[in-house]
Amino acid sequence: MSLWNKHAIFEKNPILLLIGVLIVISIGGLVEIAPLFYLKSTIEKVEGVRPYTPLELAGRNIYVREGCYNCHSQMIRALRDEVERYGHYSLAAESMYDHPFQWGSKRNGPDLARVGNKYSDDWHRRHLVNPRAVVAGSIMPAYSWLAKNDVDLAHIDQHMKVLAMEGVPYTPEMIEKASADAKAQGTDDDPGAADFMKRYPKAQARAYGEDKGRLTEADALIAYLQQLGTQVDFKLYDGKANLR
Amino acid sequence: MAQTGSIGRLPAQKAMTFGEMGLSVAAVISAVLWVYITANAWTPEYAFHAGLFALASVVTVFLIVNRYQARPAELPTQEINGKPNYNFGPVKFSTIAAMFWGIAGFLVGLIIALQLAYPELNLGLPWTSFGRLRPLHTSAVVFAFGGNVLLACSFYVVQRTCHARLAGDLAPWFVVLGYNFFIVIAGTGYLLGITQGKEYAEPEWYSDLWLTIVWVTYFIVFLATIIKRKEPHIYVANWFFLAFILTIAVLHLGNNTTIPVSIFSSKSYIVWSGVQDAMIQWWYGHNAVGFFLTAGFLAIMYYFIPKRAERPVYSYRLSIIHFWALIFMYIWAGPHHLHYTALPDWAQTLGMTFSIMLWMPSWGGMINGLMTLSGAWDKLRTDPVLRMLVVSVAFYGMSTFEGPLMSVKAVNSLSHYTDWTVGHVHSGALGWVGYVSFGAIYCLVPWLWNKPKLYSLKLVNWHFWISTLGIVCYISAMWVAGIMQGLMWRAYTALGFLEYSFLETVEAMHPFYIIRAFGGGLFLAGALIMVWNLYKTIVMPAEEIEARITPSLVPAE
Amino acid sequence: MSVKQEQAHEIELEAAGVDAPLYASLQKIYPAAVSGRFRKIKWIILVCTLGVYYFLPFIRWDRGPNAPSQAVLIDMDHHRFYFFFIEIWPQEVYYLTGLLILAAVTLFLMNAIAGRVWCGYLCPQTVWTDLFFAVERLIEGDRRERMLKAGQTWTLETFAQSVLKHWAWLMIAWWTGGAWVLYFSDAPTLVYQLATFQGPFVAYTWIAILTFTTYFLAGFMREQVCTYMCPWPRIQAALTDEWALNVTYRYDRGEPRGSLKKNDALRETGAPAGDCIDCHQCVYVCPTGVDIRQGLQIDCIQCGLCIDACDTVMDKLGRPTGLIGYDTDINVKRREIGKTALKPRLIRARTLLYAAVIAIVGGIMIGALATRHDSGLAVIHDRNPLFVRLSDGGIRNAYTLRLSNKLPEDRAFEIRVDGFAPDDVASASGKRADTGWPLFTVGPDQTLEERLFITLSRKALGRGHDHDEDKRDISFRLIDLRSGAQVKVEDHFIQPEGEKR
Amino acid sequence: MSVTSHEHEVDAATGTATTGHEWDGIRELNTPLPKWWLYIFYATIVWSLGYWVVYPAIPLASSFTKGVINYSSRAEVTAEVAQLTSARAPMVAQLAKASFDEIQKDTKLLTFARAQGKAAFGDNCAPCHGAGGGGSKAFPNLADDDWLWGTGTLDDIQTTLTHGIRSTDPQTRQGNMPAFGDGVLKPAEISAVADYVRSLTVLDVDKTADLKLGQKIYVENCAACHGEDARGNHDLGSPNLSDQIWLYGSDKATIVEGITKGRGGMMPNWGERLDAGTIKALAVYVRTIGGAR
Repeated sequence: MSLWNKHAIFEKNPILLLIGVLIVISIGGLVEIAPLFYLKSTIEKVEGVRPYTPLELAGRNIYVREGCYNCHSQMIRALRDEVERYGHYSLAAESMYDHPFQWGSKRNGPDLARVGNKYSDDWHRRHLVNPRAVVAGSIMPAYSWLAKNDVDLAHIDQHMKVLAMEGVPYTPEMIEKASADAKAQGTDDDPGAADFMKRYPKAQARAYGEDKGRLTEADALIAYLQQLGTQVDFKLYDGKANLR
Repeated sequence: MAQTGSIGRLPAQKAMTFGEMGLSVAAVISAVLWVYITANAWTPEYAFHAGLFALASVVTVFLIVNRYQARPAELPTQEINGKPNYNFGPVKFSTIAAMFWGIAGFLVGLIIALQLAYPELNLGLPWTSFGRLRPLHTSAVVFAFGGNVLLACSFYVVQRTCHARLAGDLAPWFVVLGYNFFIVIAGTGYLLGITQGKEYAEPEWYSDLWLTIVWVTYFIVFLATIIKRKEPHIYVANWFFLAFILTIAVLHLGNNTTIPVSIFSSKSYIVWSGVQDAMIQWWYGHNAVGFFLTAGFLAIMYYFIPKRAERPVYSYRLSIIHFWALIFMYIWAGPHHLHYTALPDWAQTLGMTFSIMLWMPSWGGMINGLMTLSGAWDKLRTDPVLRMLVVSVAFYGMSTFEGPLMSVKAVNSLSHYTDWTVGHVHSGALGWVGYVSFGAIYCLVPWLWNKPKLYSLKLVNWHFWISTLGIVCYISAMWVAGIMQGLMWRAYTALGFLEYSFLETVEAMHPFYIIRAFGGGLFLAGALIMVWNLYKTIVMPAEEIEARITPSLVPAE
Repeated sequence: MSVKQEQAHEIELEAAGVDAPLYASLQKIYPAAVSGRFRKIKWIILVCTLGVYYFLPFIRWDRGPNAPSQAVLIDMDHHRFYFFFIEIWPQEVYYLTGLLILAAVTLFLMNAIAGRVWCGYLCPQTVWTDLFFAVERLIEGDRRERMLKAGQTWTLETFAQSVLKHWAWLMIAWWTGGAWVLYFSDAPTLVYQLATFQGPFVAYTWIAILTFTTYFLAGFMREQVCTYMCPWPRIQAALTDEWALNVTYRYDRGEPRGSLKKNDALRETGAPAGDCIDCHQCVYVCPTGVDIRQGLQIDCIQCGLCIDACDTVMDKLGRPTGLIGYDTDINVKRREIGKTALKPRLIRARTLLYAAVIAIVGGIMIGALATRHDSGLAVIHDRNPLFVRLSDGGIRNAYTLRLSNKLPEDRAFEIRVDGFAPDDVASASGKRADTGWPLFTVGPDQTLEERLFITLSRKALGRGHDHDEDKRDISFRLIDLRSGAQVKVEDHFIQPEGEKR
Repeated sequence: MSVTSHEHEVDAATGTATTGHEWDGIRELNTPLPKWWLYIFYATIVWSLGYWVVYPAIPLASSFTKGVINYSSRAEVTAEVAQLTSARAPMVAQLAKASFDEIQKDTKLLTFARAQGKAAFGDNCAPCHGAGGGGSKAFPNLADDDWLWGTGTLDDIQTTLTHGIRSTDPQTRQGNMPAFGDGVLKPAEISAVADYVRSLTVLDVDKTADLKLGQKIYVENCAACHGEDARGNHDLGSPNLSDQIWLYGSDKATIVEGITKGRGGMMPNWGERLDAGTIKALAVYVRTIGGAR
């Protein structure tokens, strides 16, 4: 009897076929995914990566909501031209608190992995409101409503709680002070700023927008953008130890 | 429809089935729950969705009761005069839904293509901006159009090739209606800014949960139909359908493991993060291609090509080998979307090598599809529907050659992030998925509505010629654009510095985006012709269509 | 399923040959030599296409001292593509899209007229395979001899012939790969470098790859590429309609076929007898081994060699030629029902449509080439800072310009700013033309990156400007000082929001 | 097992037997696999196996197979960037030797200097002065026309870059704004002089301000460094108080703070860290940002 006949077992018994398929499709996923959770080399040892501040988190949610990842990657590949154009190649550690990751898959616009502090707040604000007012050849949509809408921080502590459950190191204090911290970060010389900076070292606290009295969605988004790629202290990063 | 009056006057033997009763109760509970959520939702957008769920639950109860009142005491029999009493209602619904979503999806595709050429077309409104419309386009064509084609074809094919009526009474209807309700929730969600931010898995937690329920039902209906089959062996198309349904379920669960912020919030956070999330996302993303758009549509090919060409399938053995090899290897290919990224090198290596090994298993399907036509090659000249099916397989062959090529790290370093990928995807989407779907629907509609033939083969021809031109424009523009973009990004001056700013590469894309939009427009035009043709086929009485069919191809002198 | 049924099924499978080998080994085809009209056409096309391919890189084209003097050159290092008088820069690669569309539609048109004419005559796979067949025939003899040798054990002679054949094939393949790389570098120089082993590694790699693929595809894969692997034949077959000319065996005339004697005998009795004498010449000459008399087939590449073979036989028999010929499906059908054949219709909706598309795309391309600017200007406004406050309270905007000079000579340009009257426009180098506008000189076939500053004094800030707007539209005009040719680019001048003074 | 009740169909067109099954009219041929297909499939598998041996591939319990050539995409890009840097090195050396005049005249050298300067600026200067040199509070804008030290000539910029300002370099530029709040001036006097200084640049001044007192205090305490006309002194690094450019801000509180506590920002001496060629390149680049035009 040839091997071909054996296959009839699957053709006659749907449950066996099902089990066969299940086994066959499980292998690849298991081999590729499971080690990423247990191999220590997957996420590099770095200094400086911290969870997003409440304001940045709110900004990030706007980034996700507007589908920015459809046109902008946040992943500088280990290729010479990308490293020269955008900066140090992205590390896995830099997105370890990203739920979900926003590496992207298409560059209709440039990579944003290290856009933080590259342009001024003013530029970002004008660019968001009308990209072609500052970059004539841009094809980005105008996001004028971001500067008009107040950012929704009502439940930001709830958001942080869920993220804490998923492993982001938010302390109970951070969660408790969430809305005060958001205000402290987005206002010039806020009395709570020093306290805030203790919780989120190297965060940037300042008024991100023109309208000092309120926090808009644009402010939150700019706060998020301005820290992108700035957290890791590359002076302390050992590239050779993290080849993998 | 028979008037049966109120429940009180029903014949004694008529009673609600377990399914009718159970589903009604579930729908009532669901309605109460969603009304409560609507009242307490944190955002108006979520309140709108919760309201839709509540409304749908109420409508479900109404429909079940209505149907119960209208139906005779006996449920439809499994067989009539020894022949299976096929259940084609859900198939018909999905067929029409497929065309509806297809047009919607192609149209949104055209709009976003034009937006890239003329950004003013974003109109400055949140719900018309590219970032929200692009997921709408991809989901509308992949999940709404493709999904409904798969539902229609799988429910049709499994019945015919098992020689058995579809399992379940309400369940098949629950699947098609529930699936389309999922589409509505997902689609409106994108426009309102409700998204998980994961490509091709954008719907939020509550849509995902809903889809899980629908999909499990789909799986059970399909499997139960196979189990009660009258044929000793399971036909190859059903292997592929089964693998597709099962694997999509696994992928969906793996990539949508989220924790909602609150039951009153549409927002959730996926439990995976960073590099692991990236890997799981592309494990999902690539296999959405591999199982939704490949295995599922190969199943369609395995039924409709031999059926239409009236030829036996080329090779049973090739079916076996390429089936197992395909489903085994596809799963591994995900990391080729993450070459040179922060994903460890070893995973990239696995992704690339398995993509290369996938080449021949993919081509196994192409060979089986094309060689099935040996001996019936002349039919291509006279049957434009067969023509579409054959061209789709040819495109499948091209895409599955291009795919492994682009998974090679050296090529990928150039092609990734560029429009080459977009061109590649569309040679698969327009050429393979689009044409095989069109071919299958052109076959299905006359069969389902009991018409001798399509209203007009000439219009099918027009559809074919116009859309091929469209595909040619689309793909050539995107190939050249992508390669040029990649070359410009990595171009260095003689002094050893980057030559082009990013903006210059954006500006250089303009002419390509116009040509692409033109190609997409032609493709949409073809589909509109198809809709007209199908509409006429459905509404025109069979005798009139009979009379329309010219007796011979030989023209008058 | 019961045990009995099970057993029956196994028997069934065995009877079906499931114990047959895993794979079907290649059925080797030994095409015979043939001569005739189509063979002649094929020879001519073979010589022309291969001639162009092998020798085109050596054609020189004088572009002056600053540009390469190779007529057709893809200069990857400098990102230029040269085609005789045309020079394409990376931003202009969209011409290539036009070419691709033209190529595709031309193929569609060819197809609408004469089916798979591309496959039969022009496809590289066909051309090289044809050449390899010719070599094989020359060395090992015609069909019969080759078939005979294939069955025998090696002799010194057959071994030597085989070595010779493969060596010749490899030489052709190697030369094919060699010609390929010549398109990417100055051909004579590269040939010298390659010969002296000083060529770049990548060139040797490409030569190796193409040598291997040519040798493998034309020497071994042959018709299998067309039957199984290439998607284009499938698309072509699907594109062919009932009016397209295809290689067709005329049943009505040929059938019932029979040996010469048998059919002659039949004819004498008045019984129907066809012209086909079943000599199999059409099958012997076929490069894909099909029997055209079985009608349309998946593997037929429509090269027309069977027509030549049959015509030769018919000539010998003194019967009219054309038992196999190019004909349309319409006529096949008409003949079946006893009607007369129609003349092929070249002008139909499809051919007209394709011709129109070709004309339009071609026209656009020619138009674009004719009006192509020989200079270019790209402007990028500074993003950080968006504008600069000057000590007198005025505002300055800075721009990065890239000027391209697409001519092979030094050129001087000035840049003018339209839209409003700034107080000062200056470049980083500070050079100015006689008109006072900034002056730039760009080297031959080069680009120049330069900075430009536009200043608006405090007083002028509100001049001619709507105060609510924080930007003004301006345009830059790049003017060639000698020819006066202009290129215009739109951009903005940005000032602080709500600046009223 | 020699008797079979089923006749096996052989397909007429291909001469191949079917498997004997039929589903809704569809039958299957039992054609063997195409040889070329199987062999190419094998070839891809063999190639992949080879690739796994050469490159990192298989995850293990605590590590993964590294491959025989010890490949890493990160190591590769690091090497490539280093290679590029060394390829640019000769030009950098040439820059170091050339005078600014020579650089300005040599198009190639100038282009190189600007490109190299731009890259070096991003790495070293942008953190304080901003990616485009726009500066921020306490960090001078390098794109405007007002310079604290020197007049923004290439030589001036080179000096500042090499030796820094208030740095540890012995030749560094020195000069501090003293803290007048430490017993020199009373708060009311500081307020008055702040109002006076603001009035020089047409900034809104409170109507009750005593500008006369302010002027008197200015002449006595400030004019020595900032000049009688308040135009500052480029040798001392004292800013021009009569223009529209304010390093720390022009609101009164900021000015009062500056007078009270003093000012004295620090710029590192890059001569210690960067080679001469790169410093020249930086000077050339800073000029093209717009400084001192």
